[in-house]
Amino acid sequence: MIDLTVRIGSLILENPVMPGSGTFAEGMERVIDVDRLGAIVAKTITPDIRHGNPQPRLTEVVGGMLSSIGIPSKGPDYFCAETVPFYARFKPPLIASISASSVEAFGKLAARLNTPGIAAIEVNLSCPNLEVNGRAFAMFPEATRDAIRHIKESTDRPVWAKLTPNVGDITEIAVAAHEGGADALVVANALLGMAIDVTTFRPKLGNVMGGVTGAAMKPVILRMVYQCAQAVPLPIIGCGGISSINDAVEYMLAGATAVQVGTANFIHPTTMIDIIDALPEFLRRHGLTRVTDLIGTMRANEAADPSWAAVG
Amino acid sequence: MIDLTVRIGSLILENPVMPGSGTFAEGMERVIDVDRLGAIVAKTITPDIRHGNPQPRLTEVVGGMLSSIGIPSKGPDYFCAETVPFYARFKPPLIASISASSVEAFGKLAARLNTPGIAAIEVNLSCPNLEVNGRAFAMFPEATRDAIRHIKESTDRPVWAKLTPNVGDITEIAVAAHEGGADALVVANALLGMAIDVTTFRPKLGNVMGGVTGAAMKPVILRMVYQCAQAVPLPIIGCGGISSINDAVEYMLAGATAVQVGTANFIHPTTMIDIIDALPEFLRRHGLTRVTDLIGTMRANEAADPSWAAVG
Amino acid sequence: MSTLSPIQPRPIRAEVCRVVFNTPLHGPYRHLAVTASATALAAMPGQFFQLLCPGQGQDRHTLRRPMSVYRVDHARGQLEFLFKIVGAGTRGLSGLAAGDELDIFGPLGQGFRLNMQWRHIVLLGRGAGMATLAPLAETAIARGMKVTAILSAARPELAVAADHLRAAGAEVRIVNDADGSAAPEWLEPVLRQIVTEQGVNFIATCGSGRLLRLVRRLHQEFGIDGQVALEQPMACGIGSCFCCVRPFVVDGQTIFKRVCQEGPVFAIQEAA
Amino acid sequence: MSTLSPIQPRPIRAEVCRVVFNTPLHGPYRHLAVTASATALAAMPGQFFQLLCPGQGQDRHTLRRPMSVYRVDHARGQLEFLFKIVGAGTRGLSGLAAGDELDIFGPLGQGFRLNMQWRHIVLLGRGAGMATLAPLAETAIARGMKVTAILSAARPELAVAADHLRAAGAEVRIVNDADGSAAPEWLEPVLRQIVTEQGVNFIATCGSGRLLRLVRRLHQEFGIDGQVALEQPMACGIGSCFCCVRPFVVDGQTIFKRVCQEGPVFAIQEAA
Ligand SMILES: Cc1cc2nc3c(=O)[nH]c(=O)nc-3n(C[C@H](O)[C@H](O)[C@H](O)COP(=O)(O)OP(=O)(O)OC[C@H]3O[C@@H](n4cnc5c(N)ncnc54)[C@H](O)[C@@H]3O)c2cc1C
Ligand SMILES: Cc1cc2nc3c(=O)[nH]c(=O)nc-3n(C[C@H](O)[C@H](O)[C@H](O)COP(=O)(O)OP(=O)(O)OC[C@H]3O[C@@H](n4cnc5c(N)ncnc54)[C@H](O)[C@@H]3O)c2cc1C
Ligand SMILES: Cc1cc2nc3c(=O)[nH]c(=O)nc-3n(C[C@H](O)[C@H](O)[C@H](O)COP(=O)(O)O)c2cc1C
Ligand SMILES: Cc1cc2nc3c(=O)[nH]c(=O)nc-3n(C[C@H](O)[C@H](O)[C@H](O)COP(=O)(O)O)c2cc1C
Ligand code: FES
Ligand code: FES
Repeated sequence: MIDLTVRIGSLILENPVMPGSGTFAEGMERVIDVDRLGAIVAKTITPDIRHGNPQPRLTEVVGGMLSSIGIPSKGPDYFCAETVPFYARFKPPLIASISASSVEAFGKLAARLNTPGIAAIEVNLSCPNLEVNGRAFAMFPEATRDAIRHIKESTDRPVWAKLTPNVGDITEIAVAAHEGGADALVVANALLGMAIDVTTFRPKLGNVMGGVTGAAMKPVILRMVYQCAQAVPLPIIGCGGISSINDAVEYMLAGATAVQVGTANFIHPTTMIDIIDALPEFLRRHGLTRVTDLIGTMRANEAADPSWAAVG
Repeated sequence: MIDLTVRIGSLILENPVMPGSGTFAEGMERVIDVDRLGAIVAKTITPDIRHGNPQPRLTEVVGGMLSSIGIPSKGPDYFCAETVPFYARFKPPLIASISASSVEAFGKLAARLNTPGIAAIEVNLSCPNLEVNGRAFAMFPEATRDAIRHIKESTDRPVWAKLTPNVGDITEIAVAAHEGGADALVVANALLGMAIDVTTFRPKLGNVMGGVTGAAMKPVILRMVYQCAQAVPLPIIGCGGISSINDAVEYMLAGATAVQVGTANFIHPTTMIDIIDALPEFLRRHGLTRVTDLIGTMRANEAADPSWAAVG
Repeated sequence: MSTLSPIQPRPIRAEVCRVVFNTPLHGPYRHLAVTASATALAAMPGQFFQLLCPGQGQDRHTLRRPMSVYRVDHARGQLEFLFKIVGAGTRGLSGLAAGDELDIFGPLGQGFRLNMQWRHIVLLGRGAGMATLAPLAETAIARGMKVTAILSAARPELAVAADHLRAAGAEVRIVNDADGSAAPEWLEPVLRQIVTEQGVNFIATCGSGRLLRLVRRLHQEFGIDGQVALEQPMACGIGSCFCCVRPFVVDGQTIFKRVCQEGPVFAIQEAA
Repeated sequence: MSTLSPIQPRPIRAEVCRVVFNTPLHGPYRHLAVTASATALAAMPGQFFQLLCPGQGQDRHTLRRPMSVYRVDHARGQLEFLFKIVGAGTRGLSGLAAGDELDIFGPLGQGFRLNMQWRHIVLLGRGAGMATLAPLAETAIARGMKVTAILSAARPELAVAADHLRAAGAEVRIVNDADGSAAPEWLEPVLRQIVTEQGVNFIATCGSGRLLRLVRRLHQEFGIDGQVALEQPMACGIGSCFCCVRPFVVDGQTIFKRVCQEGPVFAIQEAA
């Protein structure tokens, strides 16, 4: 028997695979068997109602996409009245994702979500901290710690801190989130990028800058997951460019306990199910019985010497 | 007449295209007409003689490569005795690239290179600062400022500060390099990444982590060039994923005065010449006469509304 | 799904199909057919699929490409697309040969809504936009409606789907830029004449902002129902990503709707 | 170049060639020929090209792939490669058809160094490694040397280039894992017998660490010259990137050399 369950703090998931926030929505139950997911992560909501960023919101880049959606949000009332009941039909735990522009607002929003049907709260720390310098909370250890601490005081749900990769040393932020009381880390959101149309000399995104996501970012985010896993004892949910069983395993070997699939959902809508389907066979092939046997087991001191080298 | 010359501080280049350090070496004169380049940037040297990192040093990633060479170096004596005379045969100015593990050592190495045949010194600030915390100089504003200032005091050559993209806010570092007296910025070196072989559970690089380079990184580095161009009045040399005339132009529109081509040299060895060949026609098509007309002229406030939208 | 929702929405699938033919038409157009499952063949006029276009040579693209259903051939179990080669994705599509695989995801979005009372409908399409309108002709004619199709193109020989529409029983008119007949000054009187002389219940349009505005004027003046199929760059195609939004005016307020989910077909009065 | 260097090194070019044929051989092997310029046709045995393998389907790779010159057909102006399909790049190569384009970059590296005094040389190659050694047979035979080629493979029918080598006039022996004849215990005595009975001036090897060590032993014992063609993942292929280094023992010291530049052919005594 192969055991795919993983434990994220107090929460036990049937398997380690879930969508990245904002890359999965109502309607996907028409495509895949949602009950098979490890968890459902909802799109980030903000305290207020927002339309999101101007168009165009999307352009393609090598190995991925560049998008700037700007968190359109119908607010917590809609979320509790519509989204939570919608997902209540499905077995996997629902993770709410929240964003706010001050520590105070973060706490209030988390408190508002203390309603049945929400299993954990993922804190999207990539949003601008308007009280301090307008830059993302997760670019600064103190802001990260304060936000997480205040949210922890405002809810009894497990709190996952979703970090931004737009930092010099992600471990400083990981440590701060841990100190703030985070139950898990999600590593990471999108790298900030831009693109210019050389015919019109205009930015390709209405917002000029946006997030680069997809396969191209995998090596960078994987490295951050590895660094965080060395730095803090928290479960880590890896997220960045995962599009296959191999990518998911790579993240777990680097130290992730679970994984989120984002952009790949748009390319192969069954990616998450395909990964879940392939995991038992992968484990069997390696003589393992539990998916947790993969976590952090990269053999770091034995770099691959290409086996095909003519000189053995 | 189309004018391709650009000015990097006191240095005038015939055109804005040059190789990224470490991606061009003796031997390329057998492939391309080296005299046509805007400048020649040599591989980074260190004060000591170094073998570089263990193997494997290379793996492929989506849209680019992941490598960990570790700056093998034959030291400044070899450089002055062999490399400088070798490139003296060619017209373009030679830019020496230097790396060291302390502010002191940086200054000494720069002083050692006060020899004819070296037109400017590029400072590779991605190397670990062993005196402080073993992390790259260019991750910290103070270390950047100190190193550049000390180098400026040690040489009368123009000094280019090559920044690392592994930071939260690249403009802080750009400002520090400017304060230290840098004559130009090179934005940027490689993003740190890693990859794991899911068959053997071993890291794919001998050094575990390495630099991700190539087309996949372009949106991220382009964004940094744009941010730096807003933050400091220095000429910026854009470097990251440039593989075509369009990429080069995109960087100049974002604010770069010149560009460096790295990984693309490995894929299409004539990339630099192809870009130089294509620039005049590009400018003509846009009714421009000087390549400098491109610098920073992105129309930031007019995001591209897809021209093909059914609703005009 | 743990419990059934009251009205079971139709399933949507990503499936790997076989190419039956991929015929070059005039100019940059191609006519592509694949064998598909019953799920895919349930596609309605105005709905679309997200095609996983293969790469070709040094072209590299990542996302799927949206393509309207051009025709459903229930007898043969085939789904047909008509596309224009414009970039990497459609270049890749154009390289497909009979027997090759193509991964399609759909059917997606809200198609045209036909009212069974209508007697005469007009299809007003420009360029590849006509590919989106074409299946409407078959459906409407099968229900006894008269269909007039006005095909707008840069040059007359570039008009899309003319033969197909004629064969389906539509009255086809081709207008073009070359002789000026596609210009609004010329087209609007023609259309007004059709409206006043023949009576028109409904106009569907796709492929041009000018045509959209023309249909809106006729809607406002004569109360003719109108629907427009819109386009927008898409990532997911199924409402998850909010990349494909466009502004719409609802009750005097501008709101964003997802072209892939609330559309691609919208009532003419709301499309801003 | 401003001034000429004393000995003008040969030029290296990236050029887009036409595929003449791309023939499936036994198992995973393919034989590929392209028309090429005089620059490319100047390639010497042991030199290689960096091929810009096309992408195929969802395969995505970025870098060129190194491939040894298998044969230069001066009469037809063709360059030939023999390759094994192992991953994305070689899969892409295998999809090329006559008339397709292929961008090749070379000739690169240092080839085998033949001494005109030699009378008998042995080629000892495993798998696709034999493709690298094959052109040496033609050159040596043209210079009146005797060539014995020992082809090592998993199974006898997987031996590479046997017919080609026979046609060139080499004496071909096939050893394999299936019957144990490729094992060092079996192969070493056979080789020693050839050395002692026939006299051997030179052994070239490629494709296996065990064969390399075997040749080194014979070099040490009998003073037979030996050269080995090594492989290493490559980015630039021309000495710029230092990705392809391997450790070598020179004067008792381990130093790194670039396989693409100082190699791919190295003297047997220095290859660590
Ligand atoms: C719902 C929907 C249905 C569609 N149905 C059809 C159809 O039936 N037949 C058809 O031919 N096309 C249709 N399209 C358009 C089609 O999706 C695009 O042409 C396609 O995505 C272009 O991909 P590409 O990779 O070839 O071009 P890209 O490389 O993405 O773009 C190349 C160039 O073409 C431009 N371009 C991109 N999209 C379009 C477009 N829609 N029209 C004109 N220029 C464009 C880009 O701005 C760029 O300059 C539809 C679009 C949508 C949203
Ligand atoms: C100088 C030189 C000359 C060469 N000449 C030839 C030749 O004449 N004929 C030929 O068939 N090959 C030759 N090779 C090997 C060839 O370059 C590789 O097989 C090729 O790069 C693999 O590319 P890929 O994208 O198909 O596989 P990748 O996707 O890069 O790799 C797929 C799998 O194959 C493994 N692999 C990669 N390279 C090799 C290799 N060299 N041998 C066995 N397994 C490998 C990888 O580790 C991986 O597991 C040569 C290599 C060098 C360095
Ligand atoms: C279109 C789009 C919308 C996203 N929206 C959100 C969001 O609302 N909240 C959030 O935390 N992350 C959001 N993300 C980030 C993803 O959850 C994920 O972190 C990122 O895409 C990296 O994973 P990937 O490379 O697998 O796509 C979004 C990403 C995309 C592409
Ligand atoms: C193999 C390799 C070696 C490099 N060596 C150096 C180096 O010695 N010094 C340096 O400053 N940058 C070095 N770089 C970084 C490049 O100069 C360049 O900044 C980086 O590759 C990004 O550009 P690209 O995306 O065009 O490759 C190296 C990059 C590669 C791929
Ligand atoms: S394309 Fe994703 S919401 Fe429409
Ligand atoms: S492959 Fe670049 S130095 Fe050998």
